[in-house]
Amino acid sequence: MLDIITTQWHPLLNGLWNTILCSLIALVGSLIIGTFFALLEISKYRIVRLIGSIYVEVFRNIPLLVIAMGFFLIVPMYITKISGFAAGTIGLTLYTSAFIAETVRAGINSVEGGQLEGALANGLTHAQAMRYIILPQAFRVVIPPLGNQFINLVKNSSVLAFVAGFDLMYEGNLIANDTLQTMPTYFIVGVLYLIITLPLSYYMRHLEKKLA
Amino acid sequence: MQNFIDAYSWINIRFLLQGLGITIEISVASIICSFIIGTLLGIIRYAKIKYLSAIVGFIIDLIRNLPLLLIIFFTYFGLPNIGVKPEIIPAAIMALTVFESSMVAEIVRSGINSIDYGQTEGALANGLTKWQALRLVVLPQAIKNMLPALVSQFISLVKDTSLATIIVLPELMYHAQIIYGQNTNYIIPMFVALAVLYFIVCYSLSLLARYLDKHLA
Amino acid sequence: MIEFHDVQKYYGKFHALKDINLTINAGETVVLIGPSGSGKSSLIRTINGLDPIRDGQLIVNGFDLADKKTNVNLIRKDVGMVFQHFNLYNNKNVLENIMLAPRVVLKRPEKENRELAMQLLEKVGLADKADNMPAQLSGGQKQRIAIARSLAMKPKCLLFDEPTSALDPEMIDDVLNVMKDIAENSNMTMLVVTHEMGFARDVADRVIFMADGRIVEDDSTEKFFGDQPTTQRARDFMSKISGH
Amino acid sequence: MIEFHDVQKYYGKFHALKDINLTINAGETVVLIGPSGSGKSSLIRTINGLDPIRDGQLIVNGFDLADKKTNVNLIRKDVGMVFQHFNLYNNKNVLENIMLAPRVVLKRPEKENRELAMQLLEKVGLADKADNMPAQLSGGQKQRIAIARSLAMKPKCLLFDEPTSALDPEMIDDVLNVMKDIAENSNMTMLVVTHEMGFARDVADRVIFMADGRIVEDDSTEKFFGDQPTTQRARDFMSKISGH
Amino acid sequence: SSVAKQDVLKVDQKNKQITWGVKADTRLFGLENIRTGKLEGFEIDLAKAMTKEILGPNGKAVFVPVTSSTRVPLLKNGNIDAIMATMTITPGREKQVDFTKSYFDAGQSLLVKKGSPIKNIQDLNKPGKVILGVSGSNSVKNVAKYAPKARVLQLSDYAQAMTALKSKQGDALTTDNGILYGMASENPGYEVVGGNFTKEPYGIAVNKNQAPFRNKLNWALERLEKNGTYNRLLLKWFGNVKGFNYQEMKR
Ligand SMILES: Nc1ncnc2c1ncn2[C@@H]1O[C@H](COP(=O)(O)OP(=O)(O)OP(=O)(O)O)[C@@H](O)[C@H]1O
Ligand SMILES: Nc1ncnc2c1ncn2[C@@H]1O[C@H](COP(=O)(O)OP(=O)(O)OP(=O)(O)O)[C@@H](O)[C@H]1O
Ligand SMILES: [Mg+2]
Ligand SMILES: [Mg+2]
Repeated sequence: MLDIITTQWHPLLNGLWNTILCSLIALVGSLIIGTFFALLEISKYRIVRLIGSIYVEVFRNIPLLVIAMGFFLIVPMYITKISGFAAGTIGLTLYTSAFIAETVRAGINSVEGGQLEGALANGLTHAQAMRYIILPQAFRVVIPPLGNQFINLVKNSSVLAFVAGFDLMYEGNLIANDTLQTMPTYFIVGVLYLIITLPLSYYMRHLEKKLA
Repeated sequence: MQNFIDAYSWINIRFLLQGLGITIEISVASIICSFIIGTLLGIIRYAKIKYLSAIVGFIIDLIRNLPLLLIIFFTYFGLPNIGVKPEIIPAAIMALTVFESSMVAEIVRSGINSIDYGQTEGALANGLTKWQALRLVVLPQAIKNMLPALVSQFISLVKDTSLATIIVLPELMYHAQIIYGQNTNYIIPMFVALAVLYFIVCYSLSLLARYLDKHLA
Repeated sequence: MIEFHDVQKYYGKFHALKDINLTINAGETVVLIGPSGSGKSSLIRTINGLDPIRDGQLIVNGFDLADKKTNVNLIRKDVGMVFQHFNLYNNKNVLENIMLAPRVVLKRPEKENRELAMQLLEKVGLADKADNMPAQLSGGQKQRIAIARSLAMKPKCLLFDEPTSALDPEMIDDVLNVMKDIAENSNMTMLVVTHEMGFARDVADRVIFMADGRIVEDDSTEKFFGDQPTTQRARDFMSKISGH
Repeated sequence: MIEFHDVQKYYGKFHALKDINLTINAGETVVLIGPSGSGKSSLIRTINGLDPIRDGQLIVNGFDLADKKTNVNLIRKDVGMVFQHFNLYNNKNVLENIMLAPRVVLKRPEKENRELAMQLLEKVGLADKADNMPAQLSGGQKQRIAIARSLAMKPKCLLFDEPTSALDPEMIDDVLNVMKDIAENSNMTMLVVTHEMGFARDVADRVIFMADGRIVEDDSTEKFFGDQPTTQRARDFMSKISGH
Repeated sequence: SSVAKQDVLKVDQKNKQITWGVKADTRLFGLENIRTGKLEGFEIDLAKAMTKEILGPNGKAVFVPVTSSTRVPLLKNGNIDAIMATMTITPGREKQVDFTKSYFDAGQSLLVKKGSPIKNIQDLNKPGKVILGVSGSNSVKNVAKYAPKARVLQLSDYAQAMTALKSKQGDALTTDNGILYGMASENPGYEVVGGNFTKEPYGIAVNKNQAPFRNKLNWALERLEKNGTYNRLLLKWFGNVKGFNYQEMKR
């Protein structure tokens, strides 16, 4: 096991970096897109709500691997060249955004109706009430579930391994195949994932307690 | 287009559906196991039993924070080191159960916490013990509250079964790979078929959840 | 100021307000009472367009609320509302609660906005709580902040929906005193749903009694409390709530 | 029946109950009043062990609550409690709410259990609601069901924590009447936190006034309402809440 | 573990069966027939023949499908006795497992779109060139040697790599020529170029310290080569592959 670390630290670190990078990009992207579709889902207009829920249902009911493969293999045939990292990250972003939309929507619904009414009666428009009062409170409520989504996102970034995205799992697979020391390699890979996700999940639990 | 027509020959579709059968079989088994085990673990965490809750919590955290792919590896290849040598299907069910139970445990814990503590106090003051209050009053309400989260988790579980192709579990994804192993031109038709089949299964699950949500009210 | 003409309101099939005819003049203070479910909240909430009406005409401050083209935001600028459960913005401190709407709706300059907010805090006796979050206040304090928040918009009219019924008894007077002050020392039009009969007797110009979605009595305060109410319904109700 | 000897209670560092000494005899009806935060709920909740005490001795029905070895479940069988927010089991209908504890705790035979439950529903005037879910009841109805649920355990003692302060005014009497009936027509020991002075005057044997975690007054009802309360604190408080 | 101490040959002879780890998704070598559910391919036939050779006519070959990720752990855990799954003999791998002598001498080549400027491996040795391969195969390691300036993308299976080539994710696809010719025949717009630039000898992998078993496998292989069975299987599976010179591979 030690020899894997001493001889393979370079690809491992490279993989770790790509995993972190992909996760961060996908996090920001899926937060924005997810919030957008959450707002569509609670719109007054039926047709807008329908668009929102079709998006969410499609992306959350298809395996991430299929989505990422779609971007990697099909998009370049018809639209534009795209690297495995980019294809995987986009796929992960869209996939996660569907879950985030659901989470944010639940958060908005959990803010008591009185807050919206108070703001409306105070003269704010619906949009202003959303922006200044409802969304800030909704986000506070959804921080713990969002944290869990983020942890899932980090783990799901291992889909990059299937589209040659040079992430941690990809490098791990290569090392395992190369050295044939499968278990030790995946053990190290597991520890590296835990280094990202464990602190995150403890921080989330801490936040959850603080906000409760 | 010809590729699609060839790829969707009846014999291929039948083979895909066989894979789907295994996917569903594994999913159902894992859902049942992880619901039972996850609920128990969630209750243990909620109950704050000395040492036990902390230990269970630590293990749950460890498992929750690892990619499922690694859990599958560790279950299938690690268990033989302690003398258990599971077949592929039991191994896949075990791995999924281990992973999903830890997710379910968290859902159960926060589901119980979401029930107004007044319900517990009412039951205690009424003479029920802590466990009776939990079992008869709090848990039934919590389960209704957790239903959406549980269903999302089980939808993930169904999709996650595809990761077990890595240990050559003959489920849907693996069967698709075998089909496009015959002819590389079948790959895109197969991915389209995968998207449709998984969507149908997962979406039916969320419809079921919506139905239950309405009728349990 | 406020005119109801044959207003009908439904929740789905449920007929919540029936044939409402009512005029409230500028500067009047009107108290609205009636049993639970009689439609008091429904009535008051139609006035600033929180709930829509089905039929009839409802003119508030010159705007017709029955008309779909009316911009309710324009009405709400001039019609403040105070709720039973305060509905302070939980994510903002006291000062921000008061200053938000004038800033984003009226675009009032920041300095002027802050000065007015501090004056209002002074008026409701809570100048020292300017930096507190709502969660750090008692119910009575929250409600006084909610009143200050409404006043900051300089409305022509204030609606109160059971402003004291979620309060501990010893905090009720603080809130009622603020309301009395507004009623007596400004030209505000006020419509108050409350069971505080002492308050009604002291400051109301008129008392309206509702039951089953209808206005059953509409008397001057002297008449309502001096003689007894005209209808049996109102008399029964009064005897039930007296003392609580 | 209930004896406090130098009881101290803390929430973390906060000293919530200070030097409580109090004896309540079997069959007595005692009303407990005091400003918000004075410790009334804390005191009442220690009696059936919902909140633990730090120091002193608390003997309820012969059991010592300060002793960790005491099985609180045995105490709770004989000490019922009614909460401000009812805390009915949301997942069970009215009849099941009443029958659950006797069935699983006392193992009362099903037939007898149902008969008693129906009798109690009759007594609180809600026999027709047996199959309703709690969500389908008004506040006053919920509270009467909560009382019936407590009575079904045939307790020796009943604790009430502001049973009417979450209710609409016209529903308060229904609940108070049920409570009066119990106080007058049974040998129940009752400890009631309430601001309903009419109720206190009519049925209480004693009135206890608390402030800042201490018992400040402990008078007979005649003394408390007849002369004025002894302390200035209590007099101030009484003048503030009178009329609401 | 206990597996290491057992003499696999003795156990297998007693049970009258050998458990082989084989490919189930690779055409020509080991692919599941979806009509029958049986595995088919050169390696499957060869493994069957070797089993009979070693255990006699009643000997049974049991097949366990493996992937490049699972084959070695399965071997080490004793789930399988031997790996025959297009596994190239390399010095690095010999540290972990023992190989028999080669049973198939594949050569590594390139698949490109017809008309591509790329004619051989040297054309790929430039910055910006991307070579596609399948993860876990030895061929991708070789490319790194022959074309160090190119970038290598490793995908999970041949079909994905082929599709990635079609969607221009790479300039060429490299792997063993037998597989490349198979893919070229399905995709008329593509051709194999540059000849074989390495030898890829496939070996059967067994656990360390199983010399008797390995020797027996070598012995069986030689017997099959001598009695013509080997050539017959070669003809059966590679005789019809366009562009593939099976004559050269005869033993
Ligand atoms: N959103 C709603 N959907 C359906 N019915 C409603 C809704 N809001 C109120 N109602 C019904 O309309 C009737 C009038 O309700 P409203 O809240 O106006 O009464 P109220 O006089 O304010 O009562 P309270 O004193 O309890 O506040 C009631 O029967 C109530 O159940
Ligand atoms: N769980 C708790 N943790 C910390 N402090 C608490 C807790 N419960 C009550 N307190 C504090 O203890 C004091 C007494 O509270 P208690 O609820 O007994 O008052 P009360 O007299 O019942 O008031 P009210 O009339 O508002 O119900 C208060 O200052 C309160 O803030
Ligand atoms: Mg109302
Ligand atoms: Mg209290």
